[in-house]
Amino acid sequence: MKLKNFVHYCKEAAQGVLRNGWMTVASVTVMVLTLLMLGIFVIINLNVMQITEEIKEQVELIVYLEDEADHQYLRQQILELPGIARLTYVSKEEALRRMQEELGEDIADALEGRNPLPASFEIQVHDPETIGEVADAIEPMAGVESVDYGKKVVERLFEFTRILRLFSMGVIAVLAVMALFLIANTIKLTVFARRRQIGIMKFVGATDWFIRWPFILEGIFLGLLGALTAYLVLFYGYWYLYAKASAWFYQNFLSVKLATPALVGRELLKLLFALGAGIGALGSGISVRRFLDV
Amino acid sequence: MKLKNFVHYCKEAAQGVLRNGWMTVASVTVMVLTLLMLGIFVIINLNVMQITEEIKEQVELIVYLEDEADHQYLRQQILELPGIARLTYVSKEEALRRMQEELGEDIADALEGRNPLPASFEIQVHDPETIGEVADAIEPMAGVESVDYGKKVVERLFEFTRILRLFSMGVIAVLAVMALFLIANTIKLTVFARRRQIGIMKFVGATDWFIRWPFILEGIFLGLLGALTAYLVLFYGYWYLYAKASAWFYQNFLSVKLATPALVGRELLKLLFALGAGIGALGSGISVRRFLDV
Amino acid sequence: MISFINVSYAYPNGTSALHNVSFHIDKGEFVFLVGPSGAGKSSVLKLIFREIVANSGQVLVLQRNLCRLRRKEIPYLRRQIGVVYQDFRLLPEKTAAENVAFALEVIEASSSEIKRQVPRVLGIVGLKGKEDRFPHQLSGGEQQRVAMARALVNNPPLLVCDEPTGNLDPNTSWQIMCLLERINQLGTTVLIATHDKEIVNRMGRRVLELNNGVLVRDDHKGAYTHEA
Amino acid sequence: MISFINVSYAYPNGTSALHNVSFHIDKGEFVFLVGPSGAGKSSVLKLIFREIVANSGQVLVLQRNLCRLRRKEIPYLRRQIGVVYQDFRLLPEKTAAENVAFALEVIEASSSEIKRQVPRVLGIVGLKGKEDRFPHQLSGGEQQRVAMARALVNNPPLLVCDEPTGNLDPNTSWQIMCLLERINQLGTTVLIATHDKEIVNRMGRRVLELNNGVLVRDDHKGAYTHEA
Ligand SMILES: Nc1ncnc2c1ncn2[C@@H]1O[C@H](COP(=O)(O)OP(=O)(O)OP(=O)(O)O)[C@@H](O)[C@H]1O
Ligand SMILES: Nc1ncnc2c1ncn2[C@@H]1O[C@H](COP(=O)(O)OP(=O)(O)OP(=O)(O)O)[C@@H](O)[C@H]1O
Ligand SMILES: [Mg+2]
Ligand SMILES: [Mg+2]
Repeated sequence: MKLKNFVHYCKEAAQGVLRNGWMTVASVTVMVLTLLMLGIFVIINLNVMQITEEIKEQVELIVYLEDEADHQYLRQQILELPGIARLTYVSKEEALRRMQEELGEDIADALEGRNPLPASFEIQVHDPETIGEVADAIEPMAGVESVDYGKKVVERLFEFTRILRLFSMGVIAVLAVMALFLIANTIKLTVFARRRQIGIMKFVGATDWFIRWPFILEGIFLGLLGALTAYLVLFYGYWYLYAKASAWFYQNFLSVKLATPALVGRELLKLLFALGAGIGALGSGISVRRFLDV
Repeated sequence: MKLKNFVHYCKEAAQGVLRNGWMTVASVTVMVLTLLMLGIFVIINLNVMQITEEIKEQVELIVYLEDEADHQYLRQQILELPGIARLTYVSKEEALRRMQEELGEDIADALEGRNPLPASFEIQVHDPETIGEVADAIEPMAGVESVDYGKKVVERLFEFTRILRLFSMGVIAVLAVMALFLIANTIKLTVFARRRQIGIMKFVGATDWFIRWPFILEGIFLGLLGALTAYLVLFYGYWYLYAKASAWFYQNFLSVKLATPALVGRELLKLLFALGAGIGALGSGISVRRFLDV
Repeated sequence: MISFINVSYAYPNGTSALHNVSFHIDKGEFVFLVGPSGAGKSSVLKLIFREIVANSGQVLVLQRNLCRLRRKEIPYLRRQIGVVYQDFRLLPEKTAAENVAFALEVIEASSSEIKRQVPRVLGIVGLKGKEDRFPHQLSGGEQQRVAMARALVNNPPLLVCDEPTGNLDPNTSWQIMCLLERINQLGTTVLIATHDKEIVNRMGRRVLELNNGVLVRDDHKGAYTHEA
Repeated sequence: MISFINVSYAYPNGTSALHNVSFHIDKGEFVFLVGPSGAGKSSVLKLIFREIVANSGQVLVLQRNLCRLRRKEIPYLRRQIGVVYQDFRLLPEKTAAENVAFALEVIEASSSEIKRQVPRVLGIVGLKGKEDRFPHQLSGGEQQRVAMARALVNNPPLLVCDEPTGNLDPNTSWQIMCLLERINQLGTTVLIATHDKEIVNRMGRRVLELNNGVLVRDDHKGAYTHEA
């Protein structure tokens, strides 16, 4: 494509956009709305990803110690294992205090000063999925009475979050494909409205690509315009909501944080612009083809 | 509208659909995809509604009894309160057995045969939101030591589910409006492609409504076709997924049930057909208007 | 039937098309409107079927003052005027027969009436056998005759033709003219904008000549050019 | 330049438009194609610029066998043929000047060339001052002259005009004809399908007559009708 032609194509594309003002508005609107719908899903999806990840992070491994164990030495041993993120020691006294808090003074009275509860380590690992392996490595250590991480509950939680993530990704994929076809079909309609003109250009001796390029550029432009609009609405909308809601959410829901606007912005940017401009260009290029055969 | 005219309008609408085959396909595709996107959200929303409702149902009120209380009489008294769904008696022995199970034999040994735990009633109410009132009504009764329903946790849960529901409804509302504009804009484009014809009809002496009715009928038809297609895909898709996933879901996630296909089907039917046919008709009618002024 | 009183018109882009045009056409007249390309012939016709509205002056058509005509009444005016448009204005998605039938459908003619009239007028303009063709499947002259058929089909009291023989050979043109003359004899007022010198001269009817938007001649029993 | 050898053509819907048509037009000739409406004139022209392809027989244009022309080569054929279409085929979203310029843009003429040529040809056809009008803002005859300007602008070796004066008054028509004759004298081959009896007779050039898809006459120095 020579520079001169490129200038011509841009000029033609600009004419197409401006002189079909009404149609341009309608098709950009469709594009914006489609990308907004998709974007809303993407935001929800990103938050599902983030929240499930954070919930998983909160999974804990509890190591109960024998009364006579050397907890200093054991701590060192455990910290040498790979992937340990945090380790807290809970003494027998602390354990009793906690039980009293939970069950009331009656129990403590009934125990009459004895303390049957073991001391323990509370451990968090870097990759929650490896918690089972870490537990297996700790169990045989000397001074360890038992290891507990709610195997069944944790496995279920992992299974559940896995399914939730898969589902969420699946929905996004399906929606992205839908958005793709939606935009392509809209572009089709705008090309359809100008099918006669495409024929006339052919009759004046224009080659297929000479006709196609302006439509492709127009498609890219409409796509970018649609993507930009959708991006701005979604990004600033999310930003606003995040500022309002994230603190409340953190307090009220298991200390989980929402996806940050920065992350959401980055992901939306990639997806919306790729979809908008890509489908705009492809949709135009392919739709024009149908009317080139004269 | 006379019957004869109605026949004419239908004939014209049918011609519009058939003779613009390519355009019909493109616009129905847009409509189907839009409604599918919306429908997916609706399904997710219905499940969020259902699941939050069910989680709330699982909220329990625990009434601890004084050791000397007459639990038969108290049960009668409580059951006379409005809105009680289920009441289970947990004796002192049962309570001890449960604690042993949870904390191990060490504790039982340490207690040396004494039982400091109180007997209790576990109560579920019909409308979980009223649990606070029920608790307040039970507390002053003779023989009741204390009443506990995890006030703070339950309030948080209710707050959380309320926000989740509001958010979900909000998203649906926003999406429905978007779908509305999306479909309307697509219809606009199909009308735009035929703007010259509308003018010609006016020049032959057709009144506005004579031109408009076929477009409206066409819009309704395209809308119904789009809605029907989207409905069938969503309903059978959900049915299939439900059959596959609901049992797993029930087992793995807090004994919560998914929304039934029947419920989902009913809701989708209302929404999709109203949107499809309604917007189809309105969109056509309004878009035509713009080209009637000749 | 038609009165123009000091009519001026300029298109929205500022092009002045008619200046101070006045003439009167009685019921039953047969009038040619001639003039060079761009003189304003089509603009006069557009004023008559109210595609455009005069900027100043009065246009009276079929007892209506078109400057005061309400939007709702426009279709009823147009139903009484058969128009052959210079650019045909056929509905591209309808066959020849359907295009003609449409003019009857808008006046809510019975379907038996439609079934009888449509083939009849298509036959008269020489399109028997081409009823089911779409406009793009017809030659230029055939399209023009479909437009003629559509203008005639509901027997309007006023017939307005813009260049109705521009795409027709002299023979067919002459046949169409004879047809218009017959219709005129049955009482229909006919106004024809045309460039066809031969026909205008041969018919020897009233001629209005426009030039540059000004009415320069109004000749009863006139010819295409002043000198002729 | 143009050879038809036993060419027959039927449209996809089955309408047979041409039967066994043969003729030969040399470089530099000036030929009229006449015949009643629906005779097949436009079909002959469509075969020349390859809107349609002959069902049987050979069409040779500008040293190319159009029956074997590859799809990719069609635009390069069309750039060498200036065509005035019966239905004008102007781009509705482009002004008169832009429509004419487009024919130069497709052959990648320099923008200075475009700036010089476009006003010149528009001036020649008498549209000075109307360069920036859109087609719908022009009268029928003006649109036709824009189409003529577009056909002329890149000096094609072959000029094909379908009813180029159908919407023009006799004076303007004659001017256009004189223009075409001048162009012809500079070496361009010209083929004109027309109904304009007077012009054909006055020019006294070669006449091909079609009737019902059959070539019935090929008269060097002919007239519109056989008898004349
Ligand atoms: N829609 C429009 N907008 C602006 N100017 C217009 C429009 N239509 C016509 N004109 C201009 O108005 C003048 C008169 O046009 P009109 O169509 O009445 O001419 P005409 O006599 O019918 O010519 P022709 O014989 O070529 O059809 C011309 O100069 C033309 O350029
Ligand atoms: N696209 C088409 N499909 C089917 N039939 C067609 C098509 N175009 C033209 N015809 C038919 O082919 C025949 C020849 O048409 P053509 O356009 O060549 O006539 P013409 O000589 O140019 O007539 P006119 O002077 O009226 O323009 C006519 O009978 C016409 O009805
Ligand atoms: Mg005119
Ligand atoms: Mg023709």
